[in-house]
Amino acid sequence: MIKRLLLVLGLPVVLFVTWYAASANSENFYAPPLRQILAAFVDTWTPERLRADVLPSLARLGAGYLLAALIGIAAGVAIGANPRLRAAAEPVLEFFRAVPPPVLVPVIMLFAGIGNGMKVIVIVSGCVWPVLLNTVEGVRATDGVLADTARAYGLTGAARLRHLLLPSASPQIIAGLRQALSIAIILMVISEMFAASNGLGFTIVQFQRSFAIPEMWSGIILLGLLGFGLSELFRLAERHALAWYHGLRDAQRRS
Amino acid sequence: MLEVKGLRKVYRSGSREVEALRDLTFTVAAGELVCLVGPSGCGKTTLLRCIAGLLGPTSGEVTVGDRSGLAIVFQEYGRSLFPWMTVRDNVDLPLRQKKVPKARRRELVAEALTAVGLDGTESAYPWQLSGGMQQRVAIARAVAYEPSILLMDEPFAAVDAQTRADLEDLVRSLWQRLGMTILFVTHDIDEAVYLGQRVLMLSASPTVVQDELTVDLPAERDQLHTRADPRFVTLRTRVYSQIQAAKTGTASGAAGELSSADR
Amino acid sequence: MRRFITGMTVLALVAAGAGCGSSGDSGGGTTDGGVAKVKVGIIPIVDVAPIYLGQKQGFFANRKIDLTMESGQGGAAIVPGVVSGQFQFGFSNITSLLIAQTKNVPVKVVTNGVASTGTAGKDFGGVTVRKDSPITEPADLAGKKIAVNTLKNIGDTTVRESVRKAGGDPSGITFVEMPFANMPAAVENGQVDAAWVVEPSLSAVTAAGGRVVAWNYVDAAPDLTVAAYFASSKLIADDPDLVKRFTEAMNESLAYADAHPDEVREILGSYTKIDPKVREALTLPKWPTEINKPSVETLSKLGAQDGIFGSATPDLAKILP
Amino acid sequence: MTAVGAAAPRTAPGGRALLGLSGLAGLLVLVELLPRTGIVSDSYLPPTSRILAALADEAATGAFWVAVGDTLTAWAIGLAIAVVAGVGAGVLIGAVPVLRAVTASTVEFLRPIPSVALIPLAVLLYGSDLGSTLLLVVYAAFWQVLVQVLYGVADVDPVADETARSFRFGPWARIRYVLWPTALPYVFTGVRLAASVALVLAVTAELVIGAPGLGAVIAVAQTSNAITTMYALIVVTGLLGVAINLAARYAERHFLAWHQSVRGEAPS
Repeated sequence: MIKRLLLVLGLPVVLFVTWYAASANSENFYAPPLRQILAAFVDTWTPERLRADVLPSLARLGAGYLLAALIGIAAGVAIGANPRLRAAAEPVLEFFRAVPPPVLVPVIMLFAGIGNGMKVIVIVSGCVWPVLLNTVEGVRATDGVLADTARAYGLTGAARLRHLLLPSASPQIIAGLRQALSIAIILMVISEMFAASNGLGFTIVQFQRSFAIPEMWSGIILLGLLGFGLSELFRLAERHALAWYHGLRDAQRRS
Repeated sequence: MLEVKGLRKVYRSGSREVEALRDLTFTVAAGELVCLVGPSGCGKTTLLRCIAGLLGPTSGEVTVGDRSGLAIVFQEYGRSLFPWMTVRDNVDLPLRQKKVPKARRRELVAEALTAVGLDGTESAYPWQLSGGMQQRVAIARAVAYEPSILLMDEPFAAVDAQTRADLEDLVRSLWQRLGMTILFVTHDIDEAVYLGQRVLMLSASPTVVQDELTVDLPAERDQLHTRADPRFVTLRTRVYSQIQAAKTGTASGAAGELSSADR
Repeated sequence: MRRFITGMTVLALVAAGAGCGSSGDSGGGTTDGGVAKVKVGIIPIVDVAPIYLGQKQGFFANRKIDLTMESGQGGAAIVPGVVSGQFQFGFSNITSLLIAQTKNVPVKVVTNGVASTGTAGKDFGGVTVRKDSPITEPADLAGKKIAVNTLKNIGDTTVRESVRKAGGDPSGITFVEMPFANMPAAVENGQVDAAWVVEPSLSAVTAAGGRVVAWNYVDAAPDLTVAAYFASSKLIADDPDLVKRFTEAMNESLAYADAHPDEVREILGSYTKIDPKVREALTLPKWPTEINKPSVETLSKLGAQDGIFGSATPDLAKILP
Repeated sequence: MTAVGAAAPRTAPGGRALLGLSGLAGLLVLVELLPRTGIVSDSYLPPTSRILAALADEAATGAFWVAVGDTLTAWAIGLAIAVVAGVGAGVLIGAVPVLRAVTASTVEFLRPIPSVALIPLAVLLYGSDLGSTLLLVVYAAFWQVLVQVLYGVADVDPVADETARSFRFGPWARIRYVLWPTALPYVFTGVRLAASVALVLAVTAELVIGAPGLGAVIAVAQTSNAITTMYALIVVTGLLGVAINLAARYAERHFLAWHQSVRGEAPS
């Protein structure tokens, strides 16, 4: 137990101490001592600040991510289950996926203005592709025997979707959702860097513009914590949702 | 009862045509257990899929009465069970689809699992079970469905010999107890003779019914004595020679299918 | 605990990145046969036309300066580049430089960058509204939603001053940030009540029938100095000769640009993508060589009034030449 | 193999390509018609023909190709650094169990940190130079490679490793003959994922920071109100992305033809 704890915390502690010591006497304007950054962190990220800046960011992130997941899965199932549609849509989808999402920000601003809607659309526009393409792949790869079994036992329409297509595509869908999550965080920040009046990305840029360097660093650290926290949440959710899949894979590997 | 009349199936891909089934006609009486044997690649699976309604015939017709009274067990047990559902849910799902009331469903599931000897595995996932047990789940699912006709597509081709013998006996005992019609497809001649009341022998592709044989072995069969019975040996020899004849007799047709399959 | 590793790795990567970054570029400022390689961080907008024109005219080459322009998105991206020595000189608006000064960022202005024309009705930036807007004069802007390109900077402080001078109360104005290019559409769609735009977006608004209701640069101070070229204190101390040569070349360029508007319109085509027709018609700013110190004092006063410097007050002596 | 399932309409390869082309053509026609019919204002979305004309105009200028070159340079250098660092670190960490145990928590923590968090930092350190772009590209692409390599190393068959040990292979030989061949498909997967991520980050850095490249040109087009040019440039970034994807997949298939059957993409 102690050994495990040592392994988990050992390196982080060493790195932290090294940073702290190495930066203690830093004269560099842009790399202030860690002591200052920590002090700035405590001063900057007060509960009010979190509510005023982090909460709106998270709300937009959540809205955009969920919307992208819904659209991606719905369109992905439709396209994946229809070979002709898939053949027609594939090159177009490949193209849209390859467009770096941030370059769409100026375009989306033209259509959607600068409000929360724009930021949500930006997030959706980037997140939807990995979900969609993975869903298409997952649905397409539905096992033939399983599909026959479902058909022989009269599973059609909604039941087929719910009991066959979605669960059998779920490992791929979740892989897509995982990719989408990191893209969503990136786009949340980027959409706030372009035109915003609150949000985590906005605040960090504001600190940078006003040369409040320790505060800026504290924002970067907060963003890192946020990314880490969300990915841990995702991992928990995935472990629950895909328990059967990991078990199946382990069973296959053993045999 | 099951009636197949003039069944023909041609696969088309592009300009190529492959005739899988040429002209099949046979009937299976209600409550009968009939085995279908034929050389590999003779279109047994195609036939079964046509009967199950998974595939539309090119011409001819299949009469099965009520299709919802039809259940099917595939060879690939690992791929025919829903890996994201427990054993119980796998057996239960088709019943839910049939809108069977909940209490009755619970009864049916429990009975079926008991019948195949899987008590106590309800909450396990299929992949936590051995291959033979997985196939038992698939059989339980079919049995719980209370079908009038049960189609089995080489169900024991992928399990080990000992398990296979057990499962064969299981099928016969379930059949005797529940009195449903069973069409059992296999490439194993011994299995066909051991299980069936009647054996239908198919030719090589394009397929027709080559011959038909009534198995006049006693209804009570067991692995040890039945297989040692001289009558069993005679019957299996006859089936064997017919299959051999089917293979050599239509060798050119088989080659044709091969060349079009490797495109 | 583990949160702090973030920065650590960042530092490690930064070190790694620095290693490869320097291999690609020869460090600026090194003299090569007497010719100094100079990188200038600029924003690719109308305001910096003189430096491109001066480069074309050979004003820099004459003084043994081999000039390269590097574009950054806004002054905040350029100041760090200048401090770290990536750029020898940079272009930034005065308010950003004042903010930097209050944080003791070691930079100092070397010469003027761009100035307002000082003429209401003929300036290169102003507060615009849609043609059917009820807003007709600066005082009407009180309590409205106004777009600016950067919050807490030169735009909002000068717009507030316009409203204040017209007798309105600027405290109720909501400023929203968006790129100039999006403002014409935002004004047209009513996403904002008004927008502070500069050329070429100003031309786009007026072409769509929009009206200018306030000339905030003109209202803030006569002949307001809007932006300036600056260098790091270190460079000014270490290589005064280079700074002198650059300043001279820059001043010559500014004067030349001011005197040759047609050539300015021409050179805009080389580093922006402004439509040629718009280029012909847009209002050019003024490029005097002298910094208008009273106007900088005004900006400092306005900034302090609006609280953009926090509790500090800019020390003009430290930032101006 | 059950040779059935043929009941579903199967489209010939030629037909597939045709359908794909018709899909693309549909998109082009749609973008042409939307502004022309006034459903969408053409000052927001110019018709296809104008975008293509703008694209042709751009392609005729040297500056455009310089920008494409800058973007691809940043992409290539960043990707190369990330791959070398990722593979090196991955093999080292994977081969030494103690190292793996010690770094696991740190890797799990650093990986999800969004690379854009580093934008302000990159700006402060490098201004709007190539260095800024590289910092972001390397950071984002590095994790893709590292994680895949770690998966690959974990996939080493214990029997193969024990066999190698029983023949008294040294650590170096074990890496060379057991670990590396097993991990290779994962390395390729990592490189393929990193290649697209690197492009996204390169363009993002240029767009947001102003470092030279296509992203910066898009920003200039935007500030100049040159909407049509902006669309043309966005199309170019998309095409670059498609090209990089195709090239990566081709390379993977080409080099791993012998391996394809055994590899599975590990979740990243």
